[in-house]
Amino acid sequence: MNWHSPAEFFAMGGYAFYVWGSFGVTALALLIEPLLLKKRRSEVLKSLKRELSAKERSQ
Amino acid sequence: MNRTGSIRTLGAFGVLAAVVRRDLLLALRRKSEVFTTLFFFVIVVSLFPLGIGPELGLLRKIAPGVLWVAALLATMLSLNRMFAADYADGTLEQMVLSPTPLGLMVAGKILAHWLVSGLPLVLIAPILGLQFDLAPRALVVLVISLLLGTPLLSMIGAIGAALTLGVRGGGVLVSLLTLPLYIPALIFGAGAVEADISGLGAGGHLSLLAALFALAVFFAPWATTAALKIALE
Amino acid sequence: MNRTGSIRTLGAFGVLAAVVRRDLLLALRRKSEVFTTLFFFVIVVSLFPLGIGPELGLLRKIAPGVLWVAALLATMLSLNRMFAADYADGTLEQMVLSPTPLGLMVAGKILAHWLVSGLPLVLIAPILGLQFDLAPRALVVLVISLLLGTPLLSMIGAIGAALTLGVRGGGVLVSLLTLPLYIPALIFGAGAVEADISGLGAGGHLSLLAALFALAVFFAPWATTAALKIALE
Amino acid sequence: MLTAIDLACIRGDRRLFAGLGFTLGPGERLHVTGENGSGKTSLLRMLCGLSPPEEGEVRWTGVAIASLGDEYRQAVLYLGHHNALKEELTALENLLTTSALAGVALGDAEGCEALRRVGLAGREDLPVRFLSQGQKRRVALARLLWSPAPLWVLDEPYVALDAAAVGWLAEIIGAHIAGGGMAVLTSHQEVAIEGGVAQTLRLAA
Amino acid sequence: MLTAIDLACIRGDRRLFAGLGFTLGPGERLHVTGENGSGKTSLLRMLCGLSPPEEGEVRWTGVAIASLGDEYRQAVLYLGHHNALKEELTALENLLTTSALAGVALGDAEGCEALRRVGLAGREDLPVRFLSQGQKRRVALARLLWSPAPLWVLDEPYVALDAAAVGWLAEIIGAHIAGGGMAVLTSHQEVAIEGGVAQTLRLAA
Amino acid sequence: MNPKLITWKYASPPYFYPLAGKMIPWFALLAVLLGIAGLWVSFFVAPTDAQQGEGYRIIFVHVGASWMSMFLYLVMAFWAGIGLSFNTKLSSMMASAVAPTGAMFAFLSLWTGALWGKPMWGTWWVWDARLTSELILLFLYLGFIALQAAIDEPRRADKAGAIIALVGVVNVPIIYFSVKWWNTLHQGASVSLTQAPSMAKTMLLGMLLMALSFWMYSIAMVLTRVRAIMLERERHSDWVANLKEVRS
Ligand code: HEM
Ligand SMILES: Nc1ncnc2c1ncn2[C@@H]1O[C@H](COP(=O)(O)OP(=O)(O)OP(=O)(O)O)[C@@H](O)[C@H]1O
Ligand SMILES: Nc1ncnc2c1ncn2[C@@H]1O[C@H](COP(=O)(O)OP(=O)(O)OP(=O)(O)O)[C@@H](O)[C@H]1O
Ligand SMILES: [Mg+2]
Ligand SMILES: [Mg+2]
Repeated sequence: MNWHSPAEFFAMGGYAFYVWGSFGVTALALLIEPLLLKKRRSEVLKSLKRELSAKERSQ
Repeated sequence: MNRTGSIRTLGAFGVLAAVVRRDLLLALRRKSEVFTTLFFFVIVVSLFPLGIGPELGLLRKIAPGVLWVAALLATMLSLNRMFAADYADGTLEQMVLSPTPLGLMVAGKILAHWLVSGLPLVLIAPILGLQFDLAPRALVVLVISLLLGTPLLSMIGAIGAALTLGVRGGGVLVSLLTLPLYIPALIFGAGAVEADISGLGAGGHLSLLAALFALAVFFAPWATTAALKIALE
Repeated sequence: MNRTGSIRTLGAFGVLAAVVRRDLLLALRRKSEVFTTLFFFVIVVSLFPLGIGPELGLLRKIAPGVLWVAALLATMLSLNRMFAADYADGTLEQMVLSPTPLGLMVAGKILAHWLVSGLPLVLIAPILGLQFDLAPRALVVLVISLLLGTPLLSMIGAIGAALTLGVRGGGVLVSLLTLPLYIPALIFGAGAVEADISGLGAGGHLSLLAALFALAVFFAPWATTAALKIALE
Repeated sequence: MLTAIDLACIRGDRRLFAGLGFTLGPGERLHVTGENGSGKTSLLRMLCGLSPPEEGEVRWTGVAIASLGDEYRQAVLYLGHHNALKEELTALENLLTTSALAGVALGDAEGCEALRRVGLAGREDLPVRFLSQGQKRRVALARLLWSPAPLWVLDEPYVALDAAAVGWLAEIIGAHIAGGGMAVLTSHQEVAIEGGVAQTLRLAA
Repeated sequence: MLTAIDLACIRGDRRLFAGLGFTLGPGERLHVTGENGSGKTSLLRMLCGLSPPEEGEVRWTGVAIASLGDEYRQAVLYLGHHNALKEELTALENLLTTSALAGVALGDAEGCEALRRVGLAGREDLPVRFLSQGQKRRVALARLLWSPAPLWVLDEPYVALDAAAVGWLAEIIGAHIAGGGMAVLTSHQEVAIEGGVAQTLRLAA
Repeated sequence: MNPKLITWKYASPPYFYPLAGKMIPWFALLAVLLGIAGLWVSFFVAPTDAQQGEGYRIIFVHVGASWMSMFLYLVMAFWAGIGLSFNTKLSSMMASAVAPTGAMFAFLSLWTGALWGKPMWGTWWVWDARLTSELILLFLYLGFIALQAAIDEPRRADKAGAIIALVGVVNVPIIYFSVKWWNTLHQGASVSLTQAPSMAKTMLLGMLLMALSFWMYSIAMVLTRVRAIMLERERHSDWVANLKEVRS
């Protein structure tokens, strides 16, 4: 084990900004993408449902 | 149809807002548009190291000039679409025939142009500055100079864009007309950043830039309006 | 009317010649066009000393890069008019419907584009090179590199121009598509001049440029033709 | 009241017309006819103030339009050979913005209603680029429905329209004139408009 | 002989037509009618091979046009809503280059003769930009006069033309058909063409 | 059943849509598990680097992201090419679905590289061959995305995108070598990316685990996106209308 305390872990030997900046932004990007995709999907589904019910009403 | 009563008429600023809104809407609709001026800027800036070579010392020296020239070219490239489409499809005739003063609508179009083409450049410039290894203070000066400079470029550009309307092949002509007019903005803008880098203080250059800006606010809409009317005659 | 007998039909090369002739005629008619690409080139090149400052040593170092970047931007600016007008007014439909292979007409249009936008740059470049204090041998290398490089730029650009047809706001999009593809031409072109200046010999760079040129001759008309057909569907 | 006095038009080395004059009062319409290239479009653009006449003067309520400015522009609606549509905007957006340019604030509901009336129900949100030639013309014409301008200047309004659309357009123009409006129009098609007083002006080629 | 088999056209989410078929032989003409937006232009572009049909096939002398290529393009003359004119070039230059694109080498004399016939004598050397709307259309139509193509596909050829011009255009089309040619045309105006066999295809909106 | 139909069965949206739906959770799960393992190795197993201290740990995201950005470009061009030559809708949709994820990894490669460069080289950016070509790769992705976004007829967007993707793929090696040569010609050895030859086994393991995790993640994302694209494009077909997520 390289670390003796959480503080040391987070300090990353003085490279905290760079290491956490890299991992953080990467994690953020990998989290945002699925969320955006989920939103995209639910938007399509919503408009599909709206269209379908409009069609059924007109029939 | 009942054409009285219920119809509200728009005040001058209502029309101005409508013009700005419409142009922003158009820019969003042509989805790529907002981003492409920006990317053009980024790509042009990146071309220089490729053409010149990767020495950081040399690059740092030319950075203010390169960034400003690229901003100027990016603005200029987007000038074409300021009035050309409106002219081609007859919207401009409708604007001239509108009861609202044309100058106001022109101001709206210039504002929209800056929001779409100028502002994004200001926001991305610091990152590009980092690629050229500029110091943080120089970056701040860069942003301020662009914040004053890009609206100036839009205003001057509007005159050129209006003058070249209907002059076929105007796409390149517009650059011929506006680039010389852009030179003071370039000199003071890039000069401010350089002055800061070499420790001379950017204040003088920036205030000259501000003066140019004020001048253009009064002058450009008027000149553009005149040019538009001529184009339609 | 008698529609038989007397009518001659044109062979493939007759049509190619007709396309080139028409485009040159149009360029001459829109008088400004031939000169404006050129002036754009000249102005961009001259902007740098203004943005960067007058040290000759520095300028000499950046000269090949600046000249090549300017050539690239000037070519790119003129790409818009390669097909856009033909698309808007229906001429492109007529070309697609022509019995002559479209690839041939595309080749004609690329040739015309180079004659109007590329060749003048090659001719004026040595004069601009002198302003940056380049040595005579470097000037010769510059001209050769541009002579190989500008047709390459026209060919690659044709693909981008065809792809962005009818895509409104394509004016800037085309630069986003083509500028990255231009980079090898830029590197070898500017590299040739720099190599010559630093005494390394420009041969390697120039032969790579020639190889790219040969590749593009085969590839570009095909891709452009495909893109044009897609645009019209 | 629109008065044209002794108008002349020169294009290049051609004198298209000279000494042309007429008076158009409320409830009247003027049909400008003539062969291709006889100067109809040129005349209409002059009447709107888009191009200055070589000689003579156009007056609105007795005053030269050059000195009226905004006041006159408020009174005129011009529809030219071009449709003044943005291909990327939808039909509704186009209608709302052209109206806004003319100083008329339309809401979405009024816009949709107008589009429905010109037969574009269901296509309000389609970018105009996708519409057919006739449908584009209809979008441009939808402006007429809410326009408060008393003087309509219409250059070949029927072009590209199908027979049914020509029918209702003629009705709309008729109603406008019957309501005290004025219209100047050109057309190569013979279309009967009901109501109002008709004048005809023939331009010789 | 032009055969359309079971053509379908989808635009966006609209099915404009489906199962459309016809056969057009020498000496026949096909009038495509229908309201604005019913798909006439879309059909005509399909027939020329400009856009591929969603379903079905267009055949020329029994062979699918997709596999014919140049041979078919040589046989077709298409005139769309657009005039395909360059505004900066003169009427004559425009005519000569469009003909060249279609593979026909016209001399100045033949070009002038054609322009004279469409009523543009004296305007041969005027840039097209200066011409009136109807005159522009005439320049585009002048191409018909020397075209060796047996199949003419004309989308609203009469638009913007004055009555006299509509008259001679109908005659020219009639003569082409009487000479064993074929024509597919659309028009919202009723124009009588003499000679040949007429078919009508009505597209429902 | 017609043999051609069988071969193409899974290449048609109505069949592929539910299939993809079933696969997504598995790839997502794999991505998470591999990611956790990778992070564990990266932070708690791999030793501190002798020269770079803890700063080197950026390698664990940086290399994976860089690899994915390049690999995904090939995948995108491959599907675009298939779509263009065989006119298969699904292939083109795949190409459009890959692009944003690829662009994201290209961005991450640049970002993490820049954050690494500052402590190691003292500058955020140098105009080195690998860095420059990665930047251009991002531009190529963005060009593809912007072009497709600017065209609203999907079929046309597919084909136009395919052409630029293919032209780009021809250019990527050209760009890479031109940039490399350009750089080495001028520069001595002021900047060199070559890493220590004897890399600790655990470091390699961490890199591989993270890269695999990114790979599984990409598959999951691309499949999710392609499903959304299918729904958007085929909104008026019966199979979409009969989906239970639409019906409910
Ligand atoms: C913005 C800056 C950077 C960019 C765009 C970048 C880009 C890349 C790319 C594209 C690769 C994969 C290519 C290949 O494997 O050949 C890569 C791998 C790598 N990079 Fe970077 N990099 C950057 C900065 C750095 C820095 C600062 C370091 C370390 C000091 C670094 C170290 C590495 C290492 C060790 C690899 C793995 C090489 C291998 O095993 O193949 N990179 N980088
Ligand atoms: N520079 C010029 N030199 C010579 N003639 C010119 C010039 N500019 C315009 N013209 C002529 O002026 C006339 C302009 O006509 P205008 O467009 O007003 O016609 P119009 O009556 O609207 O015709 P249409 O029915 O075809 O629309 C045309 O006959 C044109 O040829
Ligand atoms: N993306 C789309 N979504 C929905 N409808 C579309 C789309 N693109 C085109 N359309 C419709 O397809 C039709 C195209 O018709 P086309 O241009 O062929 O008509 P036309 O018969 O030539 O009409 P006109 O007489 O007006 O020239 C129009 O009704 C148009 O609204
Ligand atoms: Mg007219
Ligand atoms: Mg039509």
